[in-house]
Amino acid sequence: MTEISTPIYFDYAATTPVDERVVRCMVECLGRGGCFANPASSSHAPGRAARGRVEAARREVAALVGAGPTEIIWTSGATESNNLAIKGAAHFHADRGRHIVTSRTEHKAVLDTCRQLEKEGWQVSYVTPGAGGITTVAEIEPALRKDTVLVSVMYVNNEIGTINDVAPIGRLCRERGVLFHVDAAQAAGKIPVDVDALCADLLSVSAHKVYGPKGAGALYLRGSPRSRLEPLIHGGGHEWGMRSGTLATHQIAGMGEAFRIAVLEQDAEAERLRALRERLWSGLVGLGGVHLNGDAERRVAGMLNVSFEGVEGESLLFALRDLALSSGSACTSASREASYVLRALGREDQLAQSSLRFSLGRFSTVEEVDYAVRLVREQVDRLRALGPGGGASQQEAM
Amino acid sequence: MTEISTPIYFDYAATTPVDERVVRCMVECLGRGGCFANPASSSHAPGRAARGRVEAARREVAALVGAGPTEIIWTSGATESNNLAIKGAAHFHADRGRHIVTSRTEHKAVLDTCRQLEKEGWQVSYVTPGAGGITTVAEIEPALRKDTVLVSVMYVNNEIGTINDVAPIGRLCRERGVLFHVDAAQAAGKIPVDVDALCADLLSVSAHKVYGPKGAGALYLRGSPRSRLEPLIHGGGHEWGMRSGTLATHQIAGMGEAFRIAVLEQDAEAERLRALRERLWSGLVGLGGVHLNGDAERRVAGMLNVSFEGVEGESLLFALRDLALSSGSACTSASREASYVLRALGREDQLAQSSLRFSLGRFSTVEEVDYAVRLVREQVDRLRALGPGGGASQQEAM
Amino acid sequence: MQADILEYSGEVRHRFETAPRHGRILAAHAERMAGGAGDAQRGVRVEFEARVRDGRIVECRFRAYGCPHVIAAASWVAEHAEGREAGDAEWLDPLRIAALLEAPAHKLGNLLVVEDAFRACIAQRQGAVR
Amino acid sequence: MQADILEYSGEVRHRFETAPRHGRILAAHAERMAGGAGDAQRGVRVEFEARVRDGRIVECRFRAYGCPHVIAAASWVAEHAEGREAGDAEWLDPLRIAALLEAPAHKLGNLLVVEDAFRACIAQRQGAVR
Ligand SMILES: Cc1ncc(COP(=O)(O)O)c(C=O)c1O
Ligand SMILES: Cc1ncc(COP(=O)(O)O)c(C=O)c1O
Repeated sequence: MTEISTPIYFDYAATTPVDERVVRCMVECLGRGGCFANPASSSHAPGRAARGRVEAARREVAALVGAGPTEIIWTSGATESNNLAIKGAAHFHADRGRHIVTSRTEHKAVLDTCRQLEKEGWQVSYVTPGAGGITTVAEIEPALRKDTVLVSVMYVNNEIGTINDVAPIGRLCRERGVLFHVDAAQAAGKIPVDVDALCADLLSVSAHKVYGPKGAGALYLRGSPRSRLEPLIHGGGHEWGMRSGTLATHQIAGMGEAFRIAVLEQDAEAERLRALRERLWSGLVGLGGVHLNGDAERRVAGMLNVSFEGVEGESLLFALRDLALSSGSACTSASREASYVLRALGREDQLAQSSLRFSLGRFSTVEEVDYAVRLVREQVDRLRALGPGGGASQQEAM
Repeated sequence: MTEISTPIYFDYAATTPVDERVVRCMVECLGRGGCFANPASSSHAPGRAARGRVEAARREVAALVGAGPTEIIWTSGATESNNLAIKGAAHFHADRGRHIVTSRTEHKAVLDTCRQLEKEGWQVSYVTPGAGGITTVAEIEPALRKDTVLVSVMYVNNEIGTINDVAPIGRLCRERGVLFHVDAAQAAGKIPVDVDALCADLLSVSAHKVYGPKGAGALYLRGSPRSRLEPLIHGGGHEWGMRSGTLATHQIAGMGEAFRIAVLEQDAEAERLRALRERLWSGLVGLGGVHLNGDAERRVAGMLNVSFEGVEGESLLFALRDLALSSGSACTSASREASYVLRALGREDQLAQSSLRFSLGRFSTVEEVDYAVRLVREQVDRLRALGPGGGASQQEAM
Repeated sequence: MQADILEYSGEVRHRFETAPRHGRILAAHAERMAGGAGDAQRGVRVEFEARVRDGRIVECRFRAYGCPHVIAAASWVAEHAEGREAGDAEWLDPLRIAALLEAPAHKLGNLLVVEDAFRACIAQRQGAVR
Repeated sequence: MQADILEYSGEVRHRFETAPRHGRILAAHAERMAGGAGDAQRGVRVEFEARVRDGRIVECRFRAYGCPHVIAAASWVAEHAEGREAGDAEWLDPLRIAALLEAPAHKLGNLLVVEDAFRACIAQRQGAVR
């Protein structure tokens, strides 16, 4: 049996630890003895060696999403990729129309970007996902207009783990001559991602969701560098002028290695995680008054979002502090707000407020899952007993 | 005597290797055993530990520039910092005027950003630096107008290493109620930087010029978070809403450690580098027909930009391929263009084209400098002999 | 969520874990006071019960749905209510409780619900007696 | 600068390092041809000298200010000029030289200066003889 050390990490959807193989690859690009030169320093061999690493990584990332290497633009993460995709396409194609379609359950990096474009005069339609929180053509099609230039739908939702029906949306967009952006930050490395199968023109990925480093991401741009976007960050003309700034060799090499590993291991990993998730779910459901958020079938392997009747969210989190997990999305938890995703799904307030997101990953074990089940059962029982609906007091029961 | 391994790195101004102490600090934040959680994951202890690292690093970076911690906004590097400072201030204060003043020898991250604002309707005055390439109040003052909202002047020039007279420019801006931005990417860690002494409202720094990681930078914003900028990157509201995106703990912790070390060591290091640079210069000047670019006195310790009469730049670089150095700025060498900085200084074409930037750093040694001097003398002599002005042929001399 | 959200004082941790004075009271109708405030749908619901003898609270118990501060505050109030005059709520100062629990400012709203619940409890009895 | 800028073919490296046929020619005025093209201020200056006997170039030398491709091309031209008819420049094809040296497309302009310099060299003699 594995030793369990607490807190047990159940927050792989917020971020992942960097895989040891990736750490090694990053460290090779840092110190004096390593490949530390500036990849833009084409005037000397160390600079060209760094450029070589960057381009090798570009091929790995391109391979994971089925793209050509020149279609990959390095960014500082999926937040920047989403901003670059949406603002970059909107500004570049402003003459074709000023209407965008997206969904209410997108990541804030999409929603806040759309809000900014609204301030600049664009119109944005935010559709409500269908049953189980899944966005399909049925929601998107009615929202399309003659002046729609861009549709942005995430592949996998970061709070509930559901898989949207993106390929048909992509085909619809292509028919209508509308650009299609997919935020694949939570999909890459978990399920197959293929820009052609999705008919995606733009697709965002992030390294730190795939056992790579935080602060590294990429944007796929179909047809790049012939096709263009308006850059967010100017200066120096790196990345075909679409994203300037010194390329962070170690970050990019790490992302490349992480994506290389993902290509090799994601199928087996998904199978293992699915079994763990099912074990977790069957352990929790026995409590009674436990609700699964999001479709039960169309979901990535490692993610489980559950709401508990009769327990308050903050107290639940505190009672479960031996488990590192999040209520709502960690990515949005820098701001204080109830989960807008669960509200969009129509969850009543109490249940939305008492949701926990368990996200399992590469290093999760059966023992960890079993520990979690025991602890959650014990603490939910205790907190329910403390509440107004609760029975005899603890003291009197003694 | 130290062993010399070639190519010898003389391109510390393009980027520096990451200091071992910094590498250790970064690695602590990467793997499973480390502080890898998402700093935005406030719902669990690992997330709060990561946040703790981020905030400790913020204090170190703030300390190096004499700022308060909340005045430091993390970015992906000085390119982004410059974009955020200039576009962010221009957009936020658009109602106060649409005129910006900067100099012709700024980094592309400033110049290209200003060009973008010109496309959006701003007016920009690009002043030519004074004698020795140094920008002073004498150049800036005549360019100020009633509708000037921002002045942006770099502290240290990245191609020639000269130190601009920024503090008086800052005082002038304050008197006139104009915002003052300083690109301090090449100053931080080399000379003291104090936002109050400079009267700077905005100041950009980058980790990878200071033995920290590439892809990490910061923007100082006076009075933040009360004072505001329009963000470039939306989504999630990190960094008081001014820069969204998952914070890269290892990058930030590395930057913090690099800046902590710089505070302690920069004076001694500058002294050592000054001696090395003088040794290099006296070795080269004996060749004859060698010109120092930029003021001889007002310059950072480790940088020497020289032009050679009678040798062509590309051939010189190739002949000196045992030395990793750059002609023009590596940061701009992703694009093909002769040095606009030397042209702005009025260098004739041949000399501008045959310039080499030697930049020394923490790991440079006397032996490396002596090797470089020998090699440069030998190769410049050889190439001059090959040229039309050259004397007898090699063959005939035999 | 705020970075400080799970940083609780020792007092809060102790009361959250052990929940002193949690439970119900079995008492004759004449001796019993009970009341509550808040709504779980909005995140806080607190209920108090007390046994009164000779105009004084001899025993007080709480039940609470809410954050750890709410649970801790309800526990503290139940404990400190004992021995006091049944109609008295003047001693109960949410600001003082907030300070005692080292609760952040945004929790004050929740603590007011605890006060309301206690006032509802003693008001009910006052109503019953008059 | 482009990433490929310092990646030179073996041919270029060899000629750059050893500069075969570099130098001047000491010859009687009647046997000597000389000419050049380009301007160092613009980055390229190439000069050729040759000794001619019986209408053929018996010896040819170059001097060059320019990038490694220019130096290599000038060296190659000087070498291959020897033995040819003094007035002949038809064999000199810059595109072929570019291919031979594996020079990138943007270097073609520089190679044309090498051709111009050779043509200037032989033109001068033609002028002198007529
Ligand atoms: C769906 C989704 N999009 C975008 C992001 C933002 O990516 P990053 O953290 O790389 O900025 C995240 C998570 O953070 C995410 O889950
Ligand atoms: C003066 C100056 N400003 C800005 C930058 C850009 O910084 P970064 O490489 O962190 O994007 C550099 C160097 O790259 C620089 O030298």
